[in-house]
Amino acid sequence: MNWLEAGLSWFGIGLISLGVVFFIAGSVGLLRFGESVNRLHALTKADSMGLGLVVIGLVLQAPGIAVGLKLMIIWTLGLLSASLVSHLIGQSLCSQRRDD
Amino acid sequence: MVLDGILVLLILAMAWRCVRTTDLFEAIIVFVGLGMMIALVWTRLQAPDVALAEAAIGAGLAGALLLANLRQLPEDSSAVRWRSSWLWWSLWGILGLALGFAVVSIQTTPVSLMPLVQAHLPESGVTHPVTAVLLNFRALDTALELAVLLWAWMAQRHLFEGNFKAFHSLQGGVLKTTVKMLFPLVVLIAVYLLWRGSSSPGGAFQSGAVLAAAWLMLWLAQLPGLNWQRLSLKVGLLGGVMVFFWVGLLGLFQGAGFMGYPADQAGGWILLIESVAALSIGLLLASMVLVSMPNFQEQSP
Amino acid sequence: MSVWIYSLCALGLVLIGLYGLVRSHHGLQQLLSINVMGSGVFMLLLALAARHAPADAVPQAARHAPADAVPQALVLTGIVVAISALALGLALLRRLASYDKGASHD
Amino acid sequence: MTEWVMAGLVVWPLIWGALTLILPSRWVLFAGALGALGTLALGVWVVSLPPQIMTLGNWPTPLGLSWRLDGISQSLIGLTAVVGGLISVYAGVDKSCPSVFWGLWLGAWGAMNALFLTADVFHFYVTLELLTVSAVAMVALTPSAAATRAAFRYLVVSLTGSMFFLLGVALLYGRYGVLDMAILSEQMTMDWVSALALAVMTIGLLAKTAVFPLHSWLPQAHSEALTAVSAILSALVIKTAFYGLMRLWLDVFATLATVSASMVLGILASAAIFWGGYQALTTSRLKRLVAWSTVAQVGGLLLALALVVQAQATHSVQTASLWQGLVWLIGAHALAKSAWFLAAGTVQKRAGSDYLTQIGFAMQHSPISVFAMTLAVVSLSGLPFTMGFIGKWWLLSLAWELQAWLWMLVSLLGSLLTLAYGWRLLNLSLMSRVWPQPLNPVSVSKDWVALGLALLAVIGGFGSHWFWEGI
Amino acid sequence: MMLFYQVMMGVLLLCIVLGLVQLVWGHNSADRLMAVQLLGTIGVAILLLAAQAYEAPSLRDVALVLALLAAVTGVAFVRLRPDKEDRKP
Repeated sequence: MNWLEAGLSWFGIGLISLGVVFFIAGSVGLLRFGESVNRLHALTKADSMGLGLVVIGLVLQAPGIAVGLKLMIIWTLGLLSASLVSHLIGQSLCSQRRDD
Repeated sequence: MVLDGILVLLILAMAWRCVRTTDLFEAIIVFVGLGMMIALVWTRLQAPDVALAEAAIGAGLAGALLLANLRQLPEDSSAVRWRSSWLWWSLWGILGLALGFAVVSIQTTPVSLMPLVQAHLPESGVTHPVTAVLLNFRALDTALELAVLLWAWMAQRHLFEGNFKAFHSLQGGVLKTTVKMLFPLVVLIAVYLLWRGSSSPGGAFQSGAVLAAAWLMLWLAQLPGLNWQRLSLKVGLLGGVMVFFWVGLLGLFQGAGFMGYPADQAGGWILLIESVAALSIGLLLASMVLVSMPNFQEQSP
Repeated sequence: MSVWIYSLCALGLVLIGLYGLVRSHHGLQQLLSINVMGSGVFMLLLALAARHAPADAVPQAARHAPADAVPQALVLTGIVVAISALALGLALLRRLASYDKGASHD
Repeated sequence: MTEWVMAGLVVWPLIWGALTLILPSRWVLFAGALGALGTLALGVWVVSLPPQIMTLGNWPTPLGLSWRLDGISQSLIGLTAVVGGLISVYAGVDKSCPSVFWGLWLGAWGAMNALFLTADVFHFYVTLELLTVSAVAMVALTPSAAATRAAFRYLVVSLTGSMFFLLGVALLYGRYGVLDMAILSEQMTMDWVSALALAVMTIGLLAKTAVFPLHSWLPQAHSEALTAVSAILSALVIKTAFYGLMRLWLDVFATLATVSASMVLGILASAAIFWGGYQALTTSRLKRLVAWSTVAQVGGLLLALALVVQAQATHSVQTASLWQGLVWLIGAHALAKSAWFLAAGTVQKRAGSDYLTQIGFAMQHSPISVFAMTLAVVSLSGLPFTMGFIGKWWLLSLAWELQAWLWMLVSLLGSLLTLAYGWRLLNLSLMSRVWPQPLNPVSVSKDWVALGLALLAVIGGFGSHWFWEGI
Repeated sequence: MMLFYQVMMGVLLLCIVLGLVQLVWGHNSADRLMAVQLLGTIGVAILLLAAQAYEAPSLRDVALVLALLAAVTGVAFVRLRPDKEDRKP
């Protein structure tokens, strides 16, 4: 079973690295994109994909079911919060645009 | 080590920005970000209880409270003006230097109360040292801290009398649905934190702050929340202080000293106090934030 | 070693808070400055508490020798006090703003 | 029984204060009266108890909190009870006191009792904060922009002061690893960290006591507040921070308190005496005058502290009971100042104006209040047969023994200044040419409360055997 | 393994620096909101990594609370930010 564990651990490392890459992309996007709506796009990518990949990577190495569950709850919260906030920001951006 | 360095530089930069910027909205946002970073520092300093509280308060409720008030404040307002003379700045510099020396020289003498805390931990009724200190060894501190919260609420309530205004807001089914999904989860997390408190980081205050966030969320989504006129709610606001003091007096009656518990019952009493206190803290914090909201109106029964 | 860095950071926060208190032109920012200063003091307390337990040098040892619990309890108390004071200060500012508005309408 | 009394001192006012929140409004006054009465009784009772240390929750001392009942705390709790009780009567008669006053005032009272009792530096901070929150809110009870601004200013200064104090607590804990005052006092050694802790804690408390360079919040806050609140703040709340200074300089940091450190205190005190006196001589408003005189008298108290510190550092005088002199001065000031504020408030209400030029007629028609003011001024300036006289006498003789001629001169000049601005006020009631003006009806019982406090300040002078026995 | 987690945390901290730039020099309040939201999420990720790296399970609770409160403040910020679209009626 040792190779399985090692494989899982390497897989986890890969996922976490990928997640961090998403975070980098999100941050850079937030800085570089020209318009607020585009920046919103970058942000949500970082939020949902970055955190999600990191969480999955960590779940693979989690010491127990409970910890895994907690990690999933955190991810769910992150997802909900990201979608909610970006929805609201988008809405207010739209209404702002209508006003102009 | 490098990580610590980056974190510290980040924090100092944010603090500087927070006090220097002329845009109040930016100051508040930076303050919230600062709270998040400081929560990270607390975890680095092995204080997860404080990190929990900071994440809930510094990075959460304080931001909501500040923003709720910001909308109602004029642009140029009522600062306390100080005459900042060269004398003041030299004092500032001297204080900085002196503190620097003190901080450097203090490192060499590690002393603490921790051995005593650990020696008496088995008698305290809980297994988590921070909870033992908060609710048993230094219980009166915590009781008076609840009193500070209650009295601040009292003062705030008086100041806000008849000060409500209406504003129109964003609408959206998404928000409502999400909040309806989130609410039970949040309450569950609050209960979990409370329950964890006796054996590991967590406890009444963190749990109360999360509860407050739950009620705040309900209000933000314009869902029916709490009816602030109800007597039971008002009793709930007072509950923390009251129960704490009554249990304290009961300890005196049973010969365990004021604010003490008989050793075999300590765990139960602490759990009772923590539950009531968490509810009180949640209600007080939520009501403090809500009453500052621009269109909050107390529902009549 | 990391305790060192955080002690100095605490020092910096206290000084920045004081600076902001004197220099800021809005009551709200003064309240923020006081809170920044408070964070500095809390950080000093916790950094001192963590002196025995280096955070990442030996994680196993760190688990067995937890950081001092007393300063943590003190800081928790302090955080509650700080948010209460913040709420009170904001309420005062709001009251003041409503007076000023009334004065300008009259 | 003793433990119940001590616990009651804190729990009783806080519980009744909290209950005022949920009681229907017509019951609030009742609850407030009950809370005040009970606290008064307990506060007087505690004076008769033997001095002792009470550990909370029966935990050994450096681990748990402890309360210390000794001469200083007993007399200050008793003083707070008497002055606070009489001010409560005034507030009960006063129609302009909103019902939330009772909750706040009982909270402040409980906080003060806890503050006098505690022997733990961090717990001292918590009680200071509870007191700050209630005191600031009490200032803001006056529905005016000026009062709210004063309250905000008070809050900012006070919070900053608390933060400085907490910084000192952090340094002390880092250096000695305990928070108990008695143990800290034993272990105190002269080094960099301790000296800095003393410095920052003193700065914090000086700001809260409103000593000269940090005083500017006081005149506003104390003069804009409701009359009962002004009296509470000037007579009692200021004293709590001063009590903290006493504990720090005479007990916790006694090893560090050198002559040169006492010189710093003395210089600040002299500046406060002269600046406060000058402002009181030139201000054009009644309550401002009384508030500025508080600034000056806080300077007087600090001067006394500086002398005691000097005596302690040089060991030139018998020092064991010097605290009695300080407590006596605090008591004299609290009684006289509360009487003066209450009388001034009554006159102000009657005249419907706060300007000295417009209150002459009202002064002439409130003889009781004017009498109370006269007694207060006499006591504050240290003229014979009052508490103030005995305090001043003690202060001057201490200065004589220490050969501190400069401080003696300052103290005497302070008395002269007090007389001067007191005369400036009292003279208004003697002027023959005042414009008759309509007066607002104000209950005479308010005058009597002020007179009662002023009479206590005089009668106390006759009951001075306690004082001289101790010295 | 430890080193890997630490490097990851370091990179995430650098991301926070980028977010901070946006926070300070953002064009409007929406940008700042996004930046603070990003800060919250990165904070959660760092906490989770730290919990794994230093075997400190309580950090997961901190991450949980941070994620939760970030959601609440995010919503509160959007609803309350002072911008021209919420003109008083």
